[in-house]
Amino acid sequence: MSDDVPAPGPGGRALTGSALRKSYAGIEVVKGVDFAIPAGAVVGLIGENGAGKSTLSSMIAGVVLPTSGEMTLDGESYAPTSPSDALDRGVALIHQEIRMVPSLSVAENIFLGRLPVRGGKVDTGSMVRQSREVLDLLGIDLDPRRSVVGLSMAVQQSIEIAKAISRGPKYVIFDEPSASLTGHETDRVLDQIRRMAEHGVGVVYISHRLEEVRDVSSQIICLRDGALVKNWDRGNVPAPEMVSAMVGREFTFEHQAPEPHREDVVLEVRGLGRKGVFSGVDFTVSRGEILGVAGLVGAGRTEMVRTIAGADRYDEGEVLLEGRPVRLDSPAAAIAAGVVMVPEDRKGQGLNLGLSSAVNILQPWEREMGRGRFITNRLLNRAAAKSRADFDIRGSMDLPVVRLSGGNQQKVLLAKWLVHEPTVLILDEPTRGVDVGAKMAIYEIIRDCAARGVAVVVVSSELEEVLGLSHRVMVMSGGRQRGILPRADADAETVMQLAVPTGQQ
Amino acid sequence: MTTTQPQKSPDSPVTDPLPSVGVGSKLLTRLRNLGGPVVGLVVMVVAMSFLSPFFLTSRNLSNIIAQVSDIGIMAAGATLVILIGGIDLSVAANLALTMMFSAWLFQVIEVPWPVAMILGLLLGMAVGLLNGALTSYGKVQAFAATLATMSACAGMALFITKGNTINGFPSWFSNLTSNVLGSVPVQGILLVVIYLLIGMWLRYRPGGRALYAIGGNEQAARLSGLPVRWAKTRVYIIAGGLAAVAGWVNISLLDSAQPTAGAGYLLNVIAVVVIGGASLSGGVGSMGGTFIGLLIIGVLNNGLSLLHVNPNLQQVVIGAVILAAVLTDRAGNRLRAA
Amino acid sequence: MTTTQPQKSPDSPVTDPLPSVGVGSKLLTRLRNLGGPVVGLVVMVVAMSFLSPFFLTSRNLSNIIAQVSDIGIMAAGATLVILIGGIDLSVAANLALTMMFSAWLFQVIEVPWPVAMILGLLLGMAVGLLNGALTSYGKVQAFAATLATMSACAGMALFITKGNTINGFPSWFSNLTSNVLGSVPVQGILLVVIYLLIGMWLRYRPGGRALYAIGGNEQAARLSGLPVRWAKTRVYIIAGGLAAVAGWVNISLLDSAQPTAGAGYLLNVIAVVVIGGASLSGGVGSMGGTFIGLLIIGVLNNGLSLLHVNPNLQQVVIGAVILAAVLTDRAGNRLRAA
Amino acid sequence: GGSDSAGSAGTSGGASSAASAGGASSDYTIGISVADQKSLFYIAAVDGMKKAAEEAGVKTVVLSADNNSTQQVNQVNDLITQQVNAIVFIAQDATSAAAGVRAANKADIPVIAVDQKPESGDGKLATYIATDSVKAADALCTWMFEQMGGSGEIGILQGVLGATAELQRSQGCQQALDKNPGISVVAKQSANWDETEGYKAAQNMLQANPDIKAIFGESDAMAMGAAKAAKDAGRTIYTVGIDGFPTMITAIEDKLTNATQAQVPYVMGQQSIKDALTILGGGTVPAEQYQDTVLVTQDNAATIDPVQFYGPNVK
Ligand SMILES: Nc1ncnc2c1ncn2[C@@H]1O[C@H](COP(=O)(O)OP(=O)(O)OP(=O)(O)O)[C@@H](O)[C@H]1O
Ligand SMILES: Nc1ncnc2c1ncn2[C@@H]1O[C@H](COP(=O)(O)OP(=O)(O)OP(=O)(O)O)[C@@H](O)[C@H]1O
Ligand SMILES: [Mg+2]
Ligand SMILES: [Mg+2]
Repeated sequence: MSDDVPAPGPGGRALTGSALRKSYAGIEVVKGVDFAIPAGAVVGLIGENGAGKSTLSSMIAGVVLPTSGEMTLDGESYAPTSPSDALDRGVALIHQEIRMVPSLSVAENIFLGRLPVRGGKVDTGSMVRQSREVLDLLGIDLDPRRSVVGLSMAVQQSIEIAKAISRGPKYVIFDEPSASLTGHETDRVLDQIRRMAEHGVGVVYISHRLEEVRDVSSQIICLRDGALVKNWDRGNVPAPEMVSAMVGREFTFEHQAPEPHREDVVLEVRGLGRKGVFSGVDFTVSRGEILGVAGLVGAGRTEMVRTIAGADRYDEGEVLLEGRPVRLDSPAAAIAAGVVMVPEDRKGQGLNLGLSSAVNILQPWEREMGRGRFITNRLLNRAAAKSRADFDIRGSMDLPVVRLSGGNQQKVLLAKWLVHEPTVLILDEPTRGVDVGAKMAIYEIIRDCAARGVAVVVVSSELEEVLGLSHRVMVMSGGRQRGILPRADADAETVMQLAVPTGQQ
Repeated sequence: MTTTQPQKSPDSPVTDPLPSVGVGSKLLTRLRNLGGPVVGLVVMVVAMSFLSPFFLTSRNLSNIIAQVSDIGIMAAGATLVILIGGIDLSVAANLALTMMFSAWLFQVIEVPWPVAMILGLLLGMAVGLLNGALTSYGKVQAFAATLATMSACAGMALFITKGNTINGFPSWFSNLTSNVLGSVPVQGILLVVIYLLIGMWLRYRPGGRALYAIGGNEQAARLSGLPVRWAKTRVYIIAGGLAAVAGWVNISLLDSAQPTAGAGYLLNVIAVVVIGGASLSGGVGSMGGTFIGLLIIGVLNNGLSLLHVNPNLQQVVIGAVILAAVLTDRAGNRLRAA
Repeated sequence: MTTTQPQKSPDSPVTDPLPSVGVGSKLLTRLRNLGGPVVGLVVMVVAMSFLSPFFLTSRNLSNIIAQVSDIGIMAAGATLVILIGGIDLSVAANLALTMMFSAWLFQVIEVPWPVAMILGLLLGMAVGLLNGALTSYGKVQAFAATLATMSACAGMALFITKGNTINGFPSWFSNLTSNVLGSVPVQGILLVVIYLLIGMWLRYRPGGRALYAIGGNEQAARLSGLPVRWAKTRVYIIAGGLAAVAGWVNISLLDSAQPTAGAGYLLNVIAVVVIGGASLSGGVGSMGGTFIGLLIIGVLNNGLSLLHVNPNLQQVVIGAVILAAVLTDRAGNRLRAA
Repeated sequence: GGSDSAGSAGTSGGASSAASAGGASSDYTIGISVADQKSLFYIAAVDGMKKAAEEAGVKTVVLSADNNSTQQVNQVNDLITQQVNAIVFIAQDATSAAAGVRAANKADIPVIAVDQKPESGDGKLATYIATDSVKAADALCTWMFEQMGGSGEIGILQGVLGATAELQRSQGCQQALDKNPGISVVAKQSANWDETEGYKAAQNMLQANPDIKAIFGESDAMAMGAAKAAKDAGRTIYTVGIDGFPTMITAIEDKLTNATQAQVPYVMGQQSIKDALTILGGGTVPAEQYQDTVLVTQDNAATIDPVQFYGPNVK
């Protein structure tokens, strides 16, 4: 395999690793990987969920220690034992799971660990100024002095990126930076990455959106089951080729959900709004229909669907279910009425990381299962086995979910809400961090649900996803509904035109 | 919302949490899951049996159970509170208040004793309800809310009788705890029954299992349709009720109700739960663990007595043992803290 | 250009965590940020001034400051510990231990008093180091670790002199706290200086700011390259050192070192921090807040004395006031608990 | 003058008789259960017991309950488990006294109660050796009122509210107050037996009551705190305490504070062991033996040797 290692970049500087291995409890998850990240290059790193991408990056960034293997940085030996070690050597990681300090301001989060000091004091002025500069580069219009509490996932992710960029690293790993970004923001991130590479920074770019990987990479490596299986020394690899390297087989997608029963309106939302967040939302979803919701980051989509699912209150408007007005003032009430939501933030709001997949999946349904009997592990495992098969969850159902790879966690989250067929299924970024194969499987599941008569609302920042799945597409911007397009009229351009806030160039 | 979910650092050693398949090894696995504390307990018991000829007598073992029962009953409630990520500082003061209230009803108002007991129980639950309402509906930090009720309960307990002790309870009642059923004291049986009931509730019933979900990730629990606020409130009510039950045991044991009863219990109660492996950040803990923690404290106090350790040095030894127990459990803690 | 203008949702007011630009409104903003507790304090002070003619005398106000100074100095350390999401139960026992140790060195070993004081300070810091090492390197829960050291310290404090009090310190030392600089007692000045220094450190120095990051999201702090473990250990060392300093104040005040000193302080110390708005889950709190909490407790205790409230009822009143203070702060808490 | 109550009568005779009666006394083990080993009173009592036991050549087992009455009952049970021959019992409070005595009675082990006694009367004591706290407080307060000239305002620093000693000392002073209508209590505050808390509480009392003439501390520590608070506030008032600790006696000599009622725990401790041996030897002892306290004032402080009250270990 070592002859596959790409040549070092200009000047011969590179971050390399040889025979890197990592085992957890005797199970090897990274199996002797050799790699080289030449300075000035963008190395795309692809692989299925659980292939070991994050583990490999964590080893490079000093977050976890390799079980064995060696690394070099610009020719010198490199064995970081902590993230600060790695940062000192100029190696930064943008972690897959966003980690913000809620009590600090945006600027302080960006400068966490290296606050600028002037005259013995933290130099707030220059910190805010520099933060604003990087945020501007990424196209984020955000006051660096505000607290990060309440910022959407997308904004937080952008802050993470700003944080890494502002450190001026020599090597930087982006572990799925675009997972909750729309195309618009992603483009800016990719621009930044290209610019960094031009300045001689070595970049690793991990993503399940293969188009992005193609777009930005100058070389691509592919992991499967912890081993490096493929290594292209160019970026424009055709997607099917990448997919077959990742999955180890060919596969096809594309199949449409049947036309919905337009006359059977299941969910009707009239003039829904919450002061200062969103207002005037009107739409209907029929039996078997998939309504996509598109918009830019911060358009208010998450807030809107959370309200419908009873997670947040609303100040105006009403929600009708099968023609009857309902008051869904708590998630419990919504679930009882058959309205379920898969939240966008799986760690914060979706899963209980310390508990097993089986327990997580069956959490909402325990009351029902427990009627007149004890909930035993056997009962849970039996019930969860079906979800596992349906969703192809890799990893034992007894393991705490924290130990599953990101994509598999997402599948657990989906499985949780489809144990019983809902009346209305709301999905907020259902494929965040999910690999192509799993993504197709999830699409299939969503379509099947619709085909069986469930009314589905899908919020997604991936335009192709919204366009590909939905019967109709609703576009939001600035907390307002800009229009609902039938599939025939919905194309990327029309949607984007509506999504960009008016009065703004 | 910002993600602040505490996450286990990926480099922590991972022990296999999968239960083994064999039926016989089930108990063993469960014990192993309890980890360090069990080892600590076993070591202590073995050491004590060698060091003191009196230790392994049935009378002494039954003493140990009897001795820990009041703290144990309160610790059962505290386990639940700690599981949901809360804390109940009022539990010991609540014990004193309910004791004085029942005793006052009985002696001054001349309410029949069983009725006075029940009214005391209700008062304990009402204090719990107040704690629960303040923390889950009022969004006050549990520490602050229960500190306030602790102070208020302690004051009221003193106020009822101006600090005086009340004696002269029905003799059948004081005899209850003098009775021994086949060498197990009655309050020991009460203790075990309470632990079994709550343990099964936590393990097998949705209501109990919900506490792990709430303690682990409250947001996710709410979005899963769990009635989070009510579930939390209920836990405080149970803890308050159990404080009153521990008060019954105390009255029966001493045939008296003093307003300063339980003054030193608070830290012991919480310590028992924490030594038993529960995490104060919620979501981690079990009745089995707390029971082990309780036995460790019980055997320790008993053992130090039997061995005639200098009373002032006993506290040093207790400190060291607590540390040893939690240090051996450290790997486990790290895992469970995930 | 895309707008991602952050919108403040009305039910969770987001306060600006960085100082606003206006110079004049700076103090006002800061006070407003402290929220409920300040309102509570102001209401109490106004009420007291009407209820007792003695309250607003400069002598009484200086008494209040003097009375809270020992608890206040410990609370400064406790604020730091609570900020990083820890807790230090050993602080009051550490005070007793360092007092007895210094006094013993001075009287029995005949070490010069200033040297004995410094050695006491070092012992306090060593206890803190042990706490810190156990929690951050040993990964023991702070509650369990400091419970163990608390027990050990309390036992050793008694052991050193077998329970005896030590008197007869140099007169210059006891005179220190009898001196009043322009109606402010010396220990009050010490208190204020400590609060200002730590407050500025927390607000303006990277080392202090790091505590917010660690308490708010330890993983994030670690991944950002902060020396998390050392930063946490250092905080416990500071808290231990401040316990020793509070011990100095105590010795000077009474010209005596008793092994049971500070027995009732622990909950007070933590209460002061929590009333001041800090969150026990870490990441939230400030020296200003703790100072307000300290004044609330000080004014409350002083006021209850001045007003001749029945001693049994005083605790009930204290409970009610704590609740009132934190309930007015509830909206703030909600935000900060996020 | 009230220093008429000095001395502890009729104890020296018992010692020699017990020692001589117990030829096989070295086989005996005497269990000692004490409320705590933090307060000097209990430390001195246990010192006295150990001293007497050592002289008589018997073994002792000392258990301290750390101020927890339930734990103390547990420890009595632990002593019974260890099959001690007699139990000397310094109860945390009347409550644990009753339950502890009942348990010992059940096991047929004689109980010598020191300082505390079961309230409800059930349970049989071999003997009861105690300070009459009510009487001591009464005499002390009466003395203080005389010094004040029979009229004026006073403050009271209470111990831990609800503790038996607190209740009895409050009661004793109340008796004296009933006899002195000219005296009014203008402030009452608990300082939990603690010197620092006593200092702070007294500071507030002095502040709110410019005319206060005296403060009664229910323990020496609190009285000392009050005395220092008065001194720091530049006020001259009477401060008195109960206990008779060496530091207090020195403070009286130094005219910092005015008086204390000295208890004699060391003597009481010795007495208890001697009584135990007498009982085990088949002898009899009186059912109740009250030890009088000694009023120490600035007049007699110089002549008092605290070792006679508290033994050589208490300084
Ligand atoms: N702390 C851990 N303990 C045990 N197993 C782990 C741990 N962390 C990761 N794993 C396992 O290691 C494997 C690789 O995980 P990793 O997170 O590196 O995958 P990934 O390629 O980043 O996947 P994704 O695309 O889903 O993020 C997975 O099977 C995962 O379950
Ligand atoms: N609790 C909150 N407090 C303050 N502002 C909030 C809160 N929650 C969301 N916001 C803000 O409200 C706006 C709408 O957010 P929302 O998450 O609904 O947008 P979205 O269209 O779903 O975008 P995304 O793709 O980022 O999820 C964002 O600017 C966000 O920062
Ligand atoms: Mg990953
Ligand atoms: Mg969203």
